[in-house]
Amino acid sequence: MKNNSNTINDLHVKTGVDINRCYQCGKCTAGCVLADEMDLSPNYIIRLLQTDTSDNFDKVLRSKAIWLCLNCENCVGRCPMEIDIPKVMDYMRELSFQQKKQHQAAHSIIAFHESFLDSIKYTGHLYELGMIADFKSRTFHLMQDVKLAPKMWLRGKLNLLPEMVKDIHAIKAIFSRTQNKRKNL
Amino acid sequence: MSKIGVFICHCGENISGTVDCEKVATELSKVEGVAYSTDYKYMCSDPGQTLIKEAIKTHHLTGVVVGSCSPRMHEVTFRKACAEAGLNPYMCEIANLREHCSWVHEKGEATTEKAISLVTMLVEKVKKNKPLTSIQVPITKKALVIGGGIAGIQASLDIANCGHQVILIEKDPSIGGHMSQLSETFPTLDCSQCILTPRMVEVAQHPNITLYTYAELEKVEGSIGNFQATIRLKAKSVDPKLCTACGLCSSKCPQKKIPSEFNAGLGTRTAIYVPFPQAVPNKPVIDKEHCNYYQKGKCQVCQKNCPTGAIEFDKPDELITEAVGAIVVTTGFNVLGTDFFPEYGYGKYKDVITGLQFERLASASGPTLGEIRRPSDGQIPKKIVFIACAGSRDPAKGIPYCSKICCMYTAKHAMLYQHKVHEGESYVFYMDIRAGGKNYEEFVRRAIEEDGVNYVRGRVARVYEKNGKLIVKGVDTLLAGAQVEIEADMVVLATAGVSNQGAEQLAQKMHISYDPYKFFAEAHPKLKPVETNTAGIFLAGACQAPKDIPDTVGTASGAAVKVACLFSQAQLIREPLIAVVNRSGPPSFSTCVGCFMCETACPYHAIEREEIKNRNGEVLKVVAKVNPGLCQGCGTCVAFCRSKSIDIQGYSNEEMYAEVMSLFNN
Amino acid sequence: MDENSEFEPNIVAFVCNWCTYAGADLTGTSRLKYATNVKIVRFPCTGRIDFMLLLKAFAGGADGIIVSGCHPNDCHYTSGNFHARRRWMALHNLLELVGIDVRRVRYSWVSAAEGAKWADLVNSTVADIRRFGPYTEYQNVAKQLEMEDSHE
Amino acid sequence: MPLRQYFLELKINERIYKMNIGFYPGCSLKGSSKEYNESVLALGKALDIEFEEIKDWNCCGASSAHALSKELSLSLPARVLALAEQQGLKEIVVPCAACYNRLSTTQYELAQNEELREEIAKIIDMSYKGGVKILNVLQLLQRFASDVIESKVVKPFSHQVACYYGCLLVRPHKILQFDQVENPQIMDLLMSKIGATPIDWAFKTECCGGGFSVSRTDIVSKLSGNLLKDAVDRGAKAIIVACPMCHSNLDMRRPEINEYLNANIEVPVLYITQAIGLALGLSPEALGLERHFVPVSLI
Repeated sequence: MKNNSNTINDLHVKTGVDINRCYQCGKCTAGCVLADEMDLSPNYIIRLLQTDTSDNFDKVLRSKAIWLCLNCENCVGRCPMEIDIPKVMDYMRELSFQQKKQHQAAHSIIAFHESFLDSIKYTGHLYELGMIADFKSRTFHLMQDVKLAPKMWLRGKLNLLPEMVKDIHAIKAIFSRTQNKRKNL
Repeated sequence: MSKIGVFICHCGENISGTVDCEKVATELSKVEGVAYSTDYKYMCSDPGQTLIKEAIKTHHLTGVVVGSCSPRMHEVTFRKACAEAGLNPYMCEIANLREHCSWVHEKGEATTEKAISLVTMLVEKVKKNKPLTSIQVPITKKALVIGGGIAGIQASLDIANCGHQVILIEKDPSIGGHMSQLSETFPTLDCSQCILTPRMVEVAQHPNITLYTYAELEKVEGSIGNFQATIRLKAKSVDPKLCTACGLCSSKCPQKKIPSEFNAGLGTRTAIYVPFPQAVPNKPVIDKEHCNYYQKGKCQVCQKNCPTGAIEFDKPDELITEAVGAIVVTTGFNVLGTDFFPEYGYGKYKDVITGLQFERLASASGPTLGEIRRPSDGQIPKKIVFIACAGSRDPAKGIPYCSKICCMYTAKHAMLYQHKVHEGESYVFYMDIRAGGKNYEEFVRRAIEEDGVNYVRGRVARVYEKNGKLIVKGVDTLLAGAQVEIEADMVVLATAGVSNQGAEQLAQKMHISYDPYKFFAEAHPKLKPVETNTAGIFLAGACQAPKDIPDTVGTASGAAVKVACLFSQAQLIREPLIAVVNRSGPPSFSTCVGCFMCETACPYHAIEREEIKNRNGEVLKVVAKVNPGLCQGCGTCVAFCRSKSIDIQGYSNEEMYAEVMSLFNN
Repeated sequence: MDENSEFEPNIVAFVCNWCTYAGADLTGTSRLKYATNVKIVRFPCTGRIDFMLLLKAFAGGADGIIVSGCHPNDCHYTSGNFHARRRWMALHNLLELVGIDVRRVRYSWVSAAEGAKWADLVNSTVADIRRFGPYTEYQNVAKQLEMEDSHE
Repeated sequence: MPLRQYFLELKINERIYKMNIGFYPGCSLKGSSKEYNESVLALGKALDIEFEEIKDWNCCGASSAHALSKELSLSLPARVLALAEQQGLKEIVVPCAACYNRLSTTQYELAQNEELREEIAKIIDMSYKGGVKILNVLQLLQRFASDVIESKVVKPFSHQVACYYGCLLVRPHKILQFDQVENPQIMDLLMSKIGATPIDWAFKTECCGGGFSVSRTDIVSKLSGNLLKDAVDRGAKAIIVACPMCHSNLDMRRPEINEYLNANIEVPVLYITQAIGLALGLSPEALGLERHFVPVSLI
């Protein structure tokens, strides 16, 4: 069941993380703030990857857990083997996104990331109002936070117009040069 | 002119099956310097050996080459036979015609040709061989044992019971070591002190044992059979001859809040103290670092109260030198602190304790007299969590190795807790249960099945306090990574066993090797488990690696046997296959230029410096000299020597060149 | 090369007494077969091996050399094999610089339990050296030097 | 003597750069966390620290870029760092914990891997040698003000406070090398200097839910709620933070949190710069306190 395109060897080369060091003590999961929300616990994800079979690799790519990871780094900070799980999560998210294998429940999370990055792409900054609008249109969460925005506005926390980076071409160039890695953006 | 005898063995059919032995013998007889050459069915048999002996006598042979099985089999046999016929045994060499030739090649011309080459090589070597005599070293039949834990106690008693003198030194005021701190022992649950204290008393009373407590090794000189050990007897400030151990001094000492080492910090002691009631010797010492008099210059309350006037302040340490023939190192181990695990809250929360502290809580001689009570408020914990591998198998923060004893002592702790607190709940977070050992697995199963200890497979991420409870956040990896949160009253960390403080310095004093974790290294991990690479120095117990009591006692007796073996000989006889530095007459006295590359290369510190003086006593030069008692004959120095002044007997440059070059002379 | 297929190289093995010599004994005890071209010279330790001996052997007509001892950290004498390895690493470059074909020296570790590994080592070395052909370059140079020496 | 001259100049330079420290506000401080920006600048003024903003800076990509593209997540901060270097800044202070984390991570990754550094240089079309030191706001305060704050206090902030560091300030320790991972102390120390009593609590470095504020508000309510409850249970009268994400989750998401906890927690959340500013006598307006959702009733 070995698959040449997605292997833990690639993962090792691209992230520098050697998951074969993991001996499944579970300390990562024990301290994870979101483990109870995840469909696969962090240590289980590492175990699935350790098997190095395409089925299990795919299982991780299609999991909800990789999208729930907040990169709070609790796990790696306490890991006796210093396995950088957040880095593994980033790598798996990127692959999952490229291969369109995102878990359905991750839709709003990914939509947020896309809106966030779009905002940077076009203004160079995070343009919060624009981003929220974009997010709503992506998720159809039209009624979300309708009460929040006016309050923010009242407190001067919401800029109506985006503040633009002057050298916006530089930003666009960065996006286009990293584009091939992100076909969907 | 050499007269070499060549003897080719058929080894039944083992050699002659593929090698034409007759042809080998015939061809060899043509080699220059070969005076006699023959073949025979079994050279190692009595008639075969007689054949060699007769030939040596009849043909006045100066050297013998036997073409037979591996020298690792019969070199000793044939050399002995040669010696019996009056030939120096080191003039006999074995050509390996069986393992290296007949057994590994097919029958044929090439195989016979190779056999001829192999024998010829050794004929050329034997021509250059020199007669050698064994080295004899006198032995001082007295042993030094360093460390008075169970390993040192056992080794001392075993050696002493063999009839040899023993000096046992212990750095603390009493012998007993870690074992005296333990409550019960696995897997039998017998009381540690009950089985240990008789041994301690035996040591004190044994006519062959001289016990120095509060003593440390200062330095060691010399070599196997003849060490000179300098020992520092730290000033005890109490004259043991006058002291009657009435205890009045301790009860009057104003310094009462010193954390007791014996109770692993859970109790206190005074500055003048006996570490524990069963201490041997049972006489107090003054801990200068905490004594008011030594620190501030006044107090002397103990002196005023001592009815026999035994207190003697300001007496200096004493240095004594003892001649010993062997040394046994039994300095034991230490328990790792857990400050590097901030997530477990050790040091921050009083009720997070180490395994050793739990031993003291469970021990009848401990601060709670054997009741399990938590340090913060003295309450009996209703729920207790044991965390295994708190430091072990943790390359990131602790140590990478497994401390071996923790699985068992954690099972024991949980069991003791359940026995003492019947309604209590205990949890053990573990990664693997390593219970290899006689009755060990059964013991762990008993904890789980009979005593109802909850074993949870997973590690703990953190421990924090909330409303007087310790919240333990762990995981059960067997439930697909379900988080487990336990509100515990007490948490016990199975802290790792590490090398003792000062192990490195001690090893350097004695020139014994140690591993990256500062545990002492045995000469061979399997076949020489109690020897060091320095001849005459032996190891036992947890100074080698964390060990349980049975293993510790086993190695201690093992080391004692090694010492007894050594002492059973009238003199130490060693093979003369050691390095020598050439010496000549004036004006050079030696070609050695004194670069001492050999000294840096030698793993045994066998290279000494010798001054060559003229008649007026002026130093002409300093040259290397090999200590024959230390040299093990590896020959690394020979390859390092730039001026070819050092050579190794039995594998000398001349001999090896002759052997190799014989391959190309035709 | 066809002309070399019949070529039987002359190979010397310098081995330590404790690991590789015993490993080669095990090859025999296990009756594993290997080529007859290699002759073993027993040393107490690879640390003892003076690498001048290698040059001497090449000068004498050796086509290949095996040096083998205990695995790292298994040395009977603690560190002799490390000294040997370090010496070999230093010498390796030097030999290459002066034009000696370093492929003809095989440096290996064979333990007392690796009888099969010894057979493999011998067979693969013999196959390699057979492929490289007879080694005469250094021999010729050495002879030349000797002659020049004797003229002076 | 030229050598002496050289050292003299060196000293002068040092003084100049000490006064002028680079400043990277980041997007949050320009938008939803304006009060953080205001209070940092106001406090800087009060403590004679002059900031020089990085010109034409861009967003660091924060919590989103690394989830979708490693290269993008390194390129965006790399441009910021390269701009700072171009501008001659030796040190930059980054008040936003998320930006601090991303910039530091990028700095570390690029320093570790030359190949990667070249690749990123091509993407941003700028070179970055790696010479800019990145400071978070606590490091800035510790460095420039720990000895003067005490003497400048006019209105001691005498409340029990829970110092909340969150995850981004202290982890990964290998990269950030800031304070103790499990039990950081610097914020506690600074707060005690202005008269506050920091409490010992259990969630100092636990995650608040970070970037899930919009996409998974339920998770934020839960994580932030748990930690807020622990702080309040242990007697905290204010939560002190140094991260805009922590602040907005604990402050703006308070209704959702209270709903989750089925409680009515009214404890205010202050940036450390606001708390110190108040103690130094700065006006609530200058510190942007009126922008909070949960009213700061302590004044």
